[in-house]
Amino acid sequence: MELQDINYSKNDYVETASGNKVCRQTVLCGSQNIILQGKVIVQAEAIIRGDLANVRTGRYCIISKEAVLRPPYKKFSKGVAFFKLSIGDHVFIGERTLVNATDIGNYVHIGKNCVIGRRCVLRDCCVIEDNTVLAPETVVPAFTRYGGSPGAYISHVPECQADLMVDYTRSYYQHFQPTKLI
Amino acid sequence: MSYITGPEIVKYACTCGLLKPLPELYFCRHCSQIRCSFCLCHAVDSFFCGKCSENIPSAEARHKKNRCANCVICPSCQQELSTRVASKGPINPDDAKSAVKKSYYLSCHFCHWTSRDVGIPDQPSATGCWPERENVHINRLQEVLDVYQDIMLSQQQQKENSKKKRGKFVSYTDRTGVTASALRRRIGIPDIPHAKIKKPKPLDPAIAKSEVEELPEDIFTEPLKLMEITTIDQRLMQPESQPLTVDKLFPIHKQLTIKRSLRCRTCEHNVCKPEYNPTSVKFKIQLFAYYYIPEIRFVTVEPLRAGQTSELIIKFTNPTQHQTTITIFDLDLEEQEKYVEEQKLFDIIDNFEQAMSLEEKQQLSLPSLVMSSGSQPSSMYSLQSRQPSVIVKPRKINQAVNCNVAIPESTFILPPRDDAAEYDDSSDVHNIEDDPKLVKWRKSNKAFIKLAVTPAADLKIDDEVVCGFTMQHIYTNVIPAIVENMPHKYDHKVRVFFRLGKIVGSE
Amino acid sequence: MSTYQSLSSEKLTVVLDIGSAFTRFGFTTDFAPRYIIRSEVRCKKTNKLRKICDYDSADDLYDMLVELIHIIYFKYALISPKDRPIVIVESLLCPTLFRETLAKVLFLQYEVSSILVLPSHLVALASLANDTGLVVDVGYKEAVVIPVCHGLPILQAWQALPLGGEHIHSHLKSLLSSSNTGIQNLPENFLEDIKVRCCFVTKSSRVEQLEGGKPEYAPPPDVVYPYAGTESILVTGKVREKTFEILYEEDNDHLCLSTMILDAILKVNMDLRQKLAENLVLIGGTVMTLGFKARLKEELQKQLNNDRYKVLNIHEFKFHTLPCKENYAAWLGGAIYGATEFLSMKAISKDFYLREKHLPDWINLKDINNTVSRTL
Amino acid sequence: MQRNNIKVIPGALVCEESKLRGDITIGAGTIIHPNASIIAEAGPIIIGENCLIEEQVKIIHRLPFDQQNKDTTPVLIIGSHNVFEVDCTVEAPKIGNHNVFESKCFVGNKVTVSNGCIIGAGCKVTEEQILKENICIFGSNCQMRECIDKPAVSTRKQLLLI
Repeated sequence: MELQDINYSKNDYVETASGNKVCRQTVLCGSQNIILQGKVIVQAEAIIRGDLANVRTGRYCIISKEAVLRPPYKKFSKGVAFFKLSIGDHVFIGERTLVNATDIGNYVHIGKNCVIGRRCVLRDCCVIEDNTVLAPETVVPAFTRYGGSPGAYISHVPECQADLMVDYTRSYYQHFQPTKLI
Repeated sequence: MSYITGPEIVKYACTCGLLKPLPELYFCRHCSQIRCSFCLCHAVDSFFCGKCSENIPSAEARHKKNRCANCVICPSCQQELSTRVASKGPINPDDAKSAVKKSYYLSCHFCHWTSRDVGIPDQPSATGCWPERENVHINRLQEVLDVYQDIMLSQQQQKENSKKKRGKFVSYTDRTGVTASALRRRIGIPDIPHAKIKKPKPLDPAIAKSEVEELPEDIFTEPLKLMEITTIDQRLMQPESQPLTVDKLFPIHKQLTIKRSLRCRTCEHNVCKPEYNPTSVKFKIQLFAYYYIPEIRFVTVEPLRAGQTSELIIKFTNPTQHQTTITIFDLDLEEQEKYVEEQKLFDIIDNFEQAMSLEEKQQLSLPSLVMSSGSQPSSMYSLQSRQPSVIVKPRKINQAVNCNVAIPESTFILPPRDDAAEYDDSSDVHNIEDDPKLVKWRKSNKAFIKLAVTPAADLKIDDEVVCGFTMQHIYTNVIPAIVENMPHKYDHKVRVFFRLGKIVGSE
Repeated sequence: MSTYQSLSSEKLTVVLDIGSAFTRFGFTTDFAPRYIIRSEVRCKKTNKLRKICDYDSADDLYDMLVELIHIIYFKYALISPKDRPIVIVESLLCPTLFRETLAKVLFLQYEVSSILVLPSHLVALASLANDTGLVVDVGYKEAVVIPVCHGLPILQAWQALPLGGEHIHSHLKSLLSSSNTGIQNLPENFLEDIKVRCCFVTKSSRVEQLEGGKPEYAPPPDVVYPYAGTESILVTGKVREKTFEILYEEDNDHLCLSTMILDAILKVNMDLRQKLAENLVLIGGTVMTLGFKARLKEELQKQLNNDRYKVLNIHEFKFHTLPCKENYAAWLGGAIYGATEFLSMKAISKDFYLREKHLPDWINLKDINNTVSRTL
Repeated sequence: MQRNNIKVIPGALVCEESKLRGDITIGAGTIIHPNASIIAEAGPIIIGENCLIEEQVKIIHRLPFDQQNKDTTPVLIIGSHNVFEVDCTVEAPKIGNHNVFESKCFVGNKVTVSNGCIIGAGCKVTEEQILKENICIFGSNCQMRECIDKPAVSTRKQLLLI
């Protein structure tokens, strides 16, 4: 299905020189540690915790409403350490999804209301269905679709997933336009 | 993104008659036909562990029973287990020399099961040789298997011998005075025929007992601790032991996954071959329909009313590097049925003969198992080169259409895909003269097309409306171009179906 | 693929036992299946799991089997099925439609080189190294009794009743609905889990107490079974005890599990009766229930006093203890047979199938004539 | 309209962006992350020491319908060393020590949580019950098991890092 235009109020969003569109109603802690590579959309009420560790996204990422990007921690006998969270290019993160992963590859689609557990690794071209709960430290291989609680393999993902995601995130960005004032 | 999440509105008909969304289809360049996972031949390409992403050679994979040597999963919830450090520091604090000893145990982050729960001692190394349970009956079963193998072998040889005796009345050994075994010894072949027929050693059959396992008395009085009893899924994860209580659950090695390659059954060419590296998402061969067939996307449709015409807007995208012309035809399911009927004439028999003739060309001999007295060693068939494939019979398209599409009279052109255009915001002018009744708007290799659809008059509210048409596009085959320096152009037809939604009301 | 690899993989022959509820899969020379998975596939249209045995038509079954075999080969077995033999363990009472469709799927869709079809009741004896026994298979859809004498199944003595997991589940559902509400929508998986974890086969003496409403009857403790965190199901002690009683409640024809076994014995030659009674082999998932064997023995002894079975002149029943779990006993037999030269001797090759276009079957006269002429 | 009466014991860390309503006492060493909301509707909430309350957490003190209109105002006492992970909703009337409420779990107002329990990610527990010690709930069907391995006690130092 062809995407329809998604309009936003111009006052609510900040557009950076590299084309990132970030909503003002977001919580970006430690913004010096957050790198958005360009053409990234961060929607309302998303939370990115850069104060805990570095958060890096690739180009053409979409972080939907109320999503939480939180670098994962690990408990050691002497204390707690945080790991940086890196996300590849052309990644979609659905509404109200919590991402605690260490590494998300390119062309990944994460549905709504998911929990991506601590230190998960999502390889390129994988799909996480809506309402999935991935147990901490899960590795999702390339070209697999995971779903359920605990997240488990559901099916194979078509081999042209990379092209589909490139097309989707690009057209999402193109259709994400400020409301035109008449 | 309906391909990944939403309902599939647009479906293409594969050559075999199944309807699938475009990304799930393949396009064989050699046959110029659409294929799908159903009518392609799958093959295992390489093995890897999904957790540690390590490639495992096939021999090792078989040896390890298709499981990863290092990664283990939780017997309680089947999630991956992680190793945890249990203790640090010298075991004997007085002895300063004793090295810092770490020990490890397994723990599940999801259900919080640990290897300590079932009393597995902590291991000194992180990769841990976690104890595995042995099948208690293994010795007996091995004996049984050996005896069965001997019996079958001797039966087979007896059968062969009896055949030989009957077949050859005159033995040349009579004339030469040498026995066959002596002759064999002389030319250096071990003395098989006689030595191999050995009497299978007798095996004591199992003895049945009249005593049976009684129901434990305390089941009637003791309250049941539900949390200590395993679920059926937990039991079946360990088919050998099938533990009844949770304290007997043992960690399980993780099952490997594969990369698969796909091969066209008609021309035996690969249509999809992945790269070896488990984390790579690239392909050596990638003949996906998404790269060859124009993509059609549903944009909008006016509210559908039974018997009334609505405007349907769809978007065509040309994925190829060549200009193409799109013509829309009637769906004509009868033609497809006819095609299926024709194919049925070549029923399996013909199919088989066809296969046989192919085989003769390749000068192969079929390892026939039943027919050839079964004397061939079983290793023969895997050493043979590939047998020609049996082609999957096409079937009728199982999709009723209840909506008429007005077939436009004119055709339209889709310019080639231009990757640079993605970065170029200036509007491109192609100077294409379009029929304004057909083409609503176009940009680079995309065109928005208007069609008039009329749902059947007898549809009721909430009935699903399905329409379809045949799309013809010019497919430019570049393979022969290398030889003849001229790309071949074909008219390729594909049937496309749309689930437009539900009837909202009549009149 | 290098020569070494192809040599090492040559011995891998898949052994498959597709049951109504569970499919057992593994390789020959293994002594346990690699996996026991549910015989279910995800329906493409509704995205829900469907049982293989609930097929509507041959085409529907074909598609479902294609899916199931694909999962088995490419998710679990991890080998290409093409040009490899396969061993299928199936019931002698397997519907022709099912076995023909399975053969079609394997030969045409997956291009296996040959199929060895083994009757489950016969091969179940393999792990015992015994050639005579009364094989009782209590599965999901039905219970089937077939006596096997000197390696030959006595087909005229077969007995089958629709007593299996499915009926126990529906019985459990009706029992539960008396003390709980909303049970009707309970998915079968939960019923199965309640059955497996809470219920057992009780003693016949207790059944008499229960039925007669005797005061000395004290029900076993109740179980509160939590269901999806939002509700809980009360499984009363009576329900825990009574769930499996459906196996021994005689139906309108006075048939139940115990009479089936005795009827089967009754139908064989007099000389064999004693031997069969002393060689009872129980297979199938349902027989693994706690107390099943003990109760069956009690019931059989009880039925012997029945006039109908007095002629049998049997006084004792003996049960075999399998060197494996009962739910994969038939599979194990298939794995043992498949590991021998029997595979190359008796398997049906692709050529043969493409020529004859069907699998030989014992009910088909043409096949019987063929085999007779071939063996002669 | 209730007045907010928030008491933060020194040593606790409360993020400005959090939403606190009603009579709330926050113990030493407790950390409340942005966008968490704690709503003391039916009575005061007392949070113990060294608790961790992450983003989007909702701790609501609300009585079941059948227990309303009572004269006494019940107090929701949350013990020490509890972890409330991102986007969990907890309405339990009583919470002990060392519990973990994983992301997106829901604990209804009829569930009493004792000590050392783990409510798994995405689990919805509403059935009236008292969770025994060291119970772990996980998976889509809220399977339960008893944990033998107790969750490690997070020290204050560790928590500060979080």
